[in-house]
Amino acid sequence: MDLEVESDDFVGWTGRPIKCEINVLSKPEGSCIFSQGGTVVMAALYGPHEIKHGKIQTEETPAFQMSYRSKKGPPSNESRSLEELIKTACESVVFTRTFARHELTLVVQEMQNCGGILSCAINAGCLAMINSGVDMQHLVLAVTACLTNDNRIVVDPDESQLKSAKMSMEVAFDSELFNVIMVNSQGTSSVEEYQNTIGKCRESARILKEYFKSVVKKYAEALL
Amino acid sequence: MRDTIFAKCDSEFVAAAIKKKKRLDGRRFDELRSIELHFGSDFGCAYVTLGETKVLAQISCELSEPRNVRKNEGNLFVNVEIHDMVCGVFETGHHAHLAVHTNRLIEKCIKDSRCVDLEALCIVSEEQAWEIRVDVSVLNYDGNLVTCCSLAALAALAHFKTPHVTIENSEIRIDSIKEHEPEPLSLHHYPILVAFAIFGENDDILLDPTELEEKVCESELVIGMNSFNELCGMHFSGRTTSNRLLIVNASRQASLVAGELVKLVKTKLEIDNETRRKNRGKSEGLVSAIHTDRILSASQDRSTLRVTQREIEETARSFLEDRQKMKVSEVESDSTQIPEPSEDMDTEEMRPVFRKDQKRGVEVPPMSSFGQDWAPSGNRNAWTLPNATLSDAESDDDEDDVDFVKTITDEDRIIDRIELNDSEEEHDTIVLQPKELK
Amino acid sequence: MDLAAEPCFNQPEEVCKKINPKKYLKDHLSQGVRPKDNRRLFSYRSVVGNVNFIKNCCGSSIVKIGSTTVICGIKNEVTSPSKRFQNKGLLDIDCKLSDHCNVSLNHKNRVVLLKQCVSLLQKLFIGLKIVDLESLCIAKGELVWLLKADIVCLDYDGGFWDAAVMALHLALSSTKLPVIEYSPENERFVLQENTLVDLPVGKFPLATSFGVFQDFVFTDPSFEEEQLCSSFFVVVVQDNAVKITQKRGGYPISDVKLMECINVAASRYKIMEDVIRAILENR
Amino acid sequence: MIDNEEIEDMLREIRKNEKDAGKRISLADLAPQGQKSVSLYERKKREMANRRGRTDGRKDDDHRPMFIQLGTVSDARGSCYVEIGDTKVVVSIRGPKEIPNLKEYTEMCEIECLIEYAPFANSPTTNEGYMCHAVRQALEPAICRHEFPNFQIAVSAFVIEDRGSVLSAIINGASLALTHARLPCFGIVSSVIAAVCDDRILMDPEYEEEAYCQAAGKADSCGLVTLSYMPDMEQITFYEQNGYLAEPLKMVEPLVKKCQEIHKICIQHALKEAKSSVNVLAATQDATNSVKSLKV
Repeated sequence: MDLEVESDDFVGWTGRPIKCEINVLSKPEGSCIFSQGGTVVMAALYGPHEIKHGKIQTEETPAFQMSYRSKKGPPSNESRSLEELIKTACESVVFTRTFARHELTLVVQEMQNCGGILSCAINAGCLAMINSGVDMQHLVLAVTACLTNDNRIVVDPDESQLKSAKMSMEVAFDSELFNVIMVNSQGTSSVEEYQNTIGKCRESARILKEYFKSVVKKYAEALL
Repeated sequence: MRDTIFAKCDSEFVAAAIKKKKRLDGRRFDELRSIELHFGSDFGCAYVTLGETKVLAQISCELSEPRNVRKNEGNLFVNVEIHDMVCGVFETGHHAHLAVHTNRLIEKCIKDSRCVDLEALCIVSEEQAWEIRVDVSVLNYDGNLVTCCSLAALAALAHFKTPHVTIENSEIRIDSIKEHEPEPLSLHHYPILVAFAIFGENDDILLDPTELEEKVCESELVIGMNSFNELCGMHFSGRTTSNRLLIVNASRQASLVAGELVKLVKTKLEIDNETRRKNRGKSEGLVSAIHTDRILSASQDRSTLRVTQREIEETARSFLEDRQKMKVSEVESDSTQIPEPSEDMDTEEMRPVFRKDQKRGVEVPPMSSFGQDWAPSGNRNAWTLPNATLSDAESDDDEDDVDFVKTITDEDRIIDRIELNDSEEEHDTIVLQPKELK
Repeated sequence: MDLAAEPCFNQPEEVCKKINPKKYLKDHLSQGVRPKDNRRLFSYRSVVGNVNFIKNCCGSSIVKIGSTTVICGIKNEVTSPSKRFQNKGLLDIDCKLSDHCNVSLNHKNRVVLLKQCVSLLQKLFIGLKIVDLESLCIAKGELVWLLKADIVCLDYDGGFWDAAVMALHLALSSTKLPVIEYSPENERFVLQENTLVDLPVGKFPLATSFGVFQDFVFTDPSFEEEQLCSSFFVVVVQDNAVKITQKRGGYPISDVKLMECINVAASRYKIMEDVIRAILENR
Repeated sequence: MIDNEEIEDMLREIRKNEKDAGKRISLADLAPQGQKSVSLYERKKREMANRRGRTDGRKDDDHRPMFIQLGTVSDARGSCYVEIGDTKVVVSIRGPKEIPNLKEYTEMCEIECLIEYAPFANSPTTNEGYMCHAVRQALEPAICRHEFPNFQIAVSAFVIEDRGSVLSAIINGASLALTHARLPCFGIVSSVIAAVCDDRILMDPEYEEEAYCQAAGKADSCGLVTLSYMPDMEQITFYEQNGYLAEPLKMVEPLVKKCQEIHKICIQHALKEAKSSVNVLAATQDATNSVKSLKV
């Protein structure tokens, strides 16, 4: 669904154009391909399946497995840290108590990386979960923002802006009260600038929520 | 989700259909599924969809010492990655076999057929040479992984450009894309693997088998052909066959298909260079792979066999109505195979047994549809956007699908009231919400 | 001496703690007090530090936050630099929990805890240029210092990240490297005798980790509290500039609480800077 | 802003560097030209011969200053931090606990010992396995093991810096940690190491002296003697010597005397700690009483 061409309630979105398609793959329960500007990510959620033999489900073993696969060669440290961040963001969303001795597996494949891959991956993961119909407490909406040297807040920057930015931040909000689930920021910024950036991220998250709703509406209509 | 187990009646059903020269998804025997090829924004990235099988290939290069076996040659490394969830987590045997098998075949097709000119990769012999790494990651598997992977790898190799290297007094400097135009890889020829499934006594050769056909077929034949009709690899596994002609027919078909696929790669490459020339080397890349104008419902365009209980009743009901209306007895014979069209399906005038239903996952094409030539997948029977003109059949059943669901209050969440004797005070047991326990 | 080790159930408090630790912690937090040493929600444990007490390391430090003791030792070696960054020295940071510490930490989250801590330290000290790697360069392209920093936790009682950042900064700012020059006559590098030069290090980054438990947020969680927290919110501050903030999933916290934490961390920076200066002074 | 390739590239460089350790340039060969590079062995041999005194100005039989602090590790049952000169060791005792997958009934309690060197400490002269064995033997007679059948006591030592006589530091630390852990013992074990060269007995050897005696050949007739002694019961719990010595048993007398001196220091520290903990107990006791009286 093309974003900026759609109806007016996305007019506030200052980030890169978003396109997404749901239910792309046949094997997984829920899948989606999601693109923000040049960054394209494909997420596939394999529904509650039995835990592979050998791994008994104790209290701590999370019922949510996550694997982020970069497209270039062996997994590097960076892709492993990305994997952890996505896992923590998406894990708090799913009602894992409902299926005993089963687990969900979310596979995110990096198709094209032009900056802001973390928030793109989290949004794709959320859409895949919606598509798979697993029961979720709330949606997770991720936004990347950066503070340029002349203290301008840019939402959803691309690679070049990210490199030259003073501070970059990735925030994941929940869709009810827009509380912060995950925040990961680096670079120098004063406390007020930090507060403004988070405020700006929250607004664009609200718009993103509208976009998610419209995608689901369109998909539901087509399905009936 | 467990791997889809194919029941015995499935396989018999497929074999019977094949005997009648029909394939479940309506394709002719010598027909490929729909192919989409997209190039990424960075060089050397290709995304291929062959029906439901989706593969992404990415090439990356690194400066390193050449192997001491071949001093003045670069190095090529091919690796096919299949996530264990893609083809069923419990089919450990199958999964390992599939990954190893595909890996071996792709390596034979790309590396051993020496399609990449390795001498050109060498910069300073014995010291520095390019090491090309081909990473193929499988996104979705629905049969015929071999053609998909080899096509993706080949397209990525053709699309890849190594950065320009300047050498000043034995010190090697890699120039960024801005200073020097990167140079493409030099490819001798364009090999492609074409897979066939062989069925039955009279050895029907099925091109581009789906997962179901692959599981059910007696033997598999993979033929590596390049665009100059040279054979560069063959793999035959399964039941032995004495019919020598089979291999000859198959390779003739393979050369046709290979030529067609290479033409596709070249045209797509041309389009990509065109877009890059237009906007200064930048291209939208894989974003174009996202079709926002369609939504695949169960994303099984040709899932003739995946019929849910509800559909069977409805189709049966509408089938009975048609029969009462016509009061004709000759339709009696095929009432047993409800989803499968009747035998005399070649005759044109046979009016459609079932209403071609847009909405449901099941695509039960009417007889006449076989004549048409095959339209690319996903468009014909996928659901168009709501704003497109909807036939009246769907509009009537929109109202009754939203029915009032009882709201659950705290009251009926209480399991039971425990009547304690008067010595202890009254206790209500309330079921705790999972959120409070977090 | 840890009397609570034996499961003595005579005190009612012990019984409640064993049966439902979450409720035990929740009641304490709702009163605005912490279970073990009844600190306030936003109060800290005492910080003790010492520098340069290991002779054969070029820089070393020990930091004790409450009863969490962390030792950092830095050894110096000489190697050839990487091809891409010819004039940059190398700094290898490694964290380790000695078998000495709390045995009940199950192995898995010990490994994850260390990996995340190492990546935070790398991001902070190398990414945000607190240690200037160019100053580690002896001869461009040929010879460069490699500093091996090992952070070992002797006694684990929560707050490992704060102690690790402080220990590494103290160790780095107390390192002394000999001067190495190229002597043309015997065309090899020569180490000048007893000429020890301090390593230039940026300002002190203060890391404070907040425990998030249901909707309570409190600073400097001890080991018991840490086990019950659903996630942690780490803020690294350098004289009221926010350097790094990390919150990895878990219970979502509201925006107001987030900013409250950051202000608390920023306000504490002044005091901690004097503490650090005092420690470095009396070496 | 952070660029991850720089960090990634640096990590790759460090890994590569670790792999080809042979090619590494060690600091020693950068030493200035003037100092003739002399191996440690010859240098120490010359010093030993000329009988003037030891490198750090100590006389032959005086012991380096010893610093003892009890209760440094909060979550161990008993712990002690010992410093002998520059050697720094932290020892902690984990209370008697069941032996995992116990085979048969063990009448006496087992002592399980683990010695760990810090990554930045220099490599140990004697290997850790041997030292663990020595510590276990030294402590076995001291603890009333018959009171804990089928149980084991875990002694774990962490060596922060090793400037000689680590083993004696660990044994002293462990026995003091036992008192801090309030485990029933027959007495406090104190131990000392001496390096013997021809007829000179060097009490509490430095790191180089220890290395020299280890490496000494047959001709030099010198070696290392370790002795751990329990003055209350006048028993030697562990005596061990290695190297080539002229008259072996002559060394026991001076070492025992030295052990008694060290024992006095240990007793003082143990008593000090006991007194302070008694005060603490008394204080908490009347605090709880006052709170109770308040309530009533």
